[in-house]
Amino acid sequence: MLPLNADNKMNKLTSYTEAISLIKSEQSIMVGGFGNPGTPMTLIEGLLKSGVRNLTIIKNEANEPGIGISRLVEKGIVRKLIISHLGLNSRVIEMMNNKQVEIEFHPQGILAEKIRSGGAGLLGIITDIGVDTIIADTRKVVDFYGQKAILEKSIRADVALIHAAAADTLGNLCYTKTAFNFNPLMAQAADLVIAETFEVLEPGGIDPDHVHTPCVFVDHVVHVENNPRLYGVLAHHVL
Amino acid sequence: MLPLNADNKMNKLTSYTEAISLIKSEQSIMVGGFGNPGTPMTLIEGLLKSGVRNLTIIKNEANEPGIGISRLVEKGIVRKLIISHLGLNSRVIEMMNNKQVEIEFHPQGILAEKIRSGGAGLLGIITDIGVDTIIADTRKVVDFYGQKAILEKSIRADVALIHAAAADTLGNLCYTKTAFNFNPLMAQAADLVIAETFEVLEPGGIDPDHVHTPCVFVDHVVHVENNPRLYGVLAHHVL
Amino acid sequence: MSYKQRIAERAARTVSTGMTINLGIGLPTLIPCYLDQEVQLLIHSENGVLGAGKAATQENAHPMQIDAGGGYITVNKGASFFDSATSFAIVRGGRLDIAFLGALEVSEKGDLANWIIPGKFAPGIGGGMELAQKARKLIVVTSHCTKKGQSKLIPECTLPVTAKKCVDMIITELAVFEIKNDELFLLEIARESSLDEITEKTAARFRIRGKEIPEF
Amino acid sequence: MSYKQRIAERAARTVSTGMTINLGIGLPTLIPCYLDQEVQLLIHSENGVLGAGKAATQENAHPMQIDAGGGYITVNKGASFFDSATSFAIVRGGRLDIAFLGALEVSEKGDLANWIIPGKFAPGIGGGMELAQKARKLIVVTSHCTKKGQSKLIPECTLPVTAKKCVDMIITELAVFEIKNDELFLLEIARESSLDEITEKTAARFRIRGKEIPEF
Repeated sequence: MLPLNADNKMNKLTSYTEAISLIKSEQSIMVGGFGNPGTPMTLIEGLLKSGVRNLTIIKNEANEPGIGISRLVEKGIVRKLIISHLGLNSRVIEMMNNKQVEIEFHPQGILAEKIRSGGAGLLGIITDIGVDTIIADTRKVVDFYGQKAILEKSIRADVALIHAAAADTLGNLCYTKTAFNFNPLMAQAADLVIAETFEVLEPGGIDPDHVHTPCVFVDHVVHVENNPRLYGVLAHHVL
Repeated sequence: MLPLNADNKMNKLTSYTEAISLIKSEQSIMVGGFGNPGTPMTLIEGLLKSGVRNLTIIKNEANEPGIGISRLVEKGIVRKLIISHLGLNSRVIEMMNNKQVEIEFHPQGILAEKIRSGGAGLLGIITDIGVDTIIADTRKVVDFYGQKAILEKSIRADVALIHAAAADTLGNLCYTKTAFNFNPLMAQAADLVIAETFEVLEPGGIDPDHVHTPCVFVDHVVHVENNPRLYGVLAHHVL
Repeated sequence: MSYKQRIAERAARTVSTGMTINLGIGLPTLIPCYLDQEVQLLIHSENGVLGAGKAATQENAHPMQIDAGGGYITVNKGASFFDSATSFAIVRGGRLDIAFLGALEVSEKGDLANWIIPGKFAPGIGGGMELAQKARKLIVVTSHCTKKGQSKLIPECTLPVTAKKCVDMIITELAVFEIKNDELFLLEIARESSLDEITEKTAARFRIRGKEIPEF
Repeated sequence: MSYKQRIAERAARTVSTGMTINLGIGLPTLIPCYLDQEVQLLIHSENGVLGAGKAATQENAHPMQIDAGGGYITVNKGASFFDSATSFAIVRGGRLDIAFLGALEVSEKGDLANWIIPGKFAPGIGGGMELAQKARKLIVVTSHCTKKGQSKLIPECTLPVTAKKCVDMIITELAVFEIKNDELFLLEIARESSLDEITEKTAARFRIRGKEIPEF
């Protein structure tokens, strides 16, 4: 691990403890990941132990029972989930049905675009997805050049927790395999962006053509261990 | 160069002549590039010689006099330019002033987003850029959650001409340096996508993490020569 | 052969070389097992991969490489990984030749309901709404009837729809239907079934073209 | 030292370590020449690069590596390249600590006009509107007066604006101004100039804080 350097504003390598201490109760928090890949498991562990509560979490899904953000929901520290689906998490579905957590569903790609739009400094997007369904009942529906359309508002958050395959000390990130998913979008869409990574490189360690998230979006890089307990293959998903 | 294989639908390597023959008069054509980098110079040469006319060209800028799409405009085969600026092209500015070519200006990042939105299957974007300026006079201005906002419609085109640093025969593309610019956006936003490249690889030749445009968006890959006359350093821009 | 395998085997024959397809969770993921070896295609999974290969085994499963259902996958040469915005740009941009989805109900005009049973079942929307609305061809692969024996093909959906007029083809263990211009046509009958059985078990009105109905 | 160098030298002192800045075409591109060697910063260019370095020479110019003005550039370690959507996500997302732009007119409330003189000069919008509207701090670097000797700082813009109330600071060869809460303040006077000269050549109303006005 590279030395932390508080004097150098260009060095974003931050200790795990310090990074977690920046997250407060009542905040809205975007969490990368689609299933296990790209879910910032170590940062979530930190959040679990930090004592924060009343969180709004924005994520693709709620992971599976006992894993990732499901643990935050199960602990009762999540007030609201803004999410695409809960298909693999019967425990959170039950909590939703019991009104122990508020859920706001969006079509998956629209959730992605709302977040991307927030990160891109746009106010929102215009789409025809869902115009003929019950989701239109709770959306702003307009006529757009003769076509029924939904105006979807951008989403931004106080904090984004990102899992990157590698980072340099300036905060440039790259992702691998199916662990991209929501990470590059969320990394642009929050006021405080904390990225965990297994590998920290010196500036120049990532080919400038292969940077997936330019460093300007990232506030803190946290070097974490590739702990098999958190990041290993889930046996029940192997054929 | 790899062999062209008409029998294999998964092999998108196409001859220069055949690719150019697919472009017709009256079509709308997106052209990648910002200055020289990323401008598909060889495909533009082909267009210049092909006899097509009455084109609508969508590009960041009109290159410089005698270069790239400026040659198409100068030849009089461009009816309309949808563009961000003409700052480096006094010749095209003059043609605009003489009404020899119609120009539609957009803020640069909004032009990028309109194209991206077209490629992403969205109807448009919502932005506050330009709300207090004369451009709002010709836009759809609405109140969006208490804020003055412009509804910008997506742009798609009949054809996109792309310059990629490398491609595989499936049509996966990657870009380099400042030659990304509008290319990855336009590569998603047209019905017919033709990419020229200096380097053609077998499938697997590009690391799946480093593919910038997934092959599903690309119809034809044309292997072109890195001709210094077309792609060399412009002496007048070196300090 | 189970009824699911029967459906998957027939569905596999709708796919040809050069296509890009998306496989919904569940039954659709069986389809690749029945593909002709000669068929070269691209499998898209909405979690951000194009060019997915066979399911991974204990030996080659990579913890960061799954499909949208959570199963570990391999990838073929020429695969690419990307974020969820690009993944759905592929979907909404109309780049999927076929999407295969399951169904709770399909109306005779091609409305699909598969995401919510109000008060009972609401796991969320996921990618289904976009797949249903934007794939060039939407093929529903499903058991012909519910577990209670009720026809899934009905005149009008009673559940909230995923998308209207989106279904192009329906493959069940008994029959293959297509929907053209808001009309349902019976295309093929399973060799184990009969027109009588299909008529009895299908609440939706359907038409037949020509005299002979091919078997599958 | 030319008046442009004088302005660039003063502008360079607004930049400190850790900042991300964007340099408009023309005068702003002179600013890096006057930066303290100790200052570590990121230069963004809207054509898709973060971490631009010095201008390239005949020896190291790469045909695919330019800035938004077309000049060949080098890049520093830790640079990144990206598409135009991401580039303006940086701009509109408020990630630029400072953008430096030229001006045709600046109003005393901070409206900027620099993109069009109707009927005379209309090279298009480019990235200016987004830079003006969304940079955290917008510093105008410009000659104090037009070539015809008219003040560029005026009570109200006469030309179509690029953005309203966007300018935070104005650096000319004669003076440094800031705009706070819709009011223009004279902060510094060039050592070659005087309050009298500035008063004479400035059409906009401005205020002075305290008694002493520092020199630069």
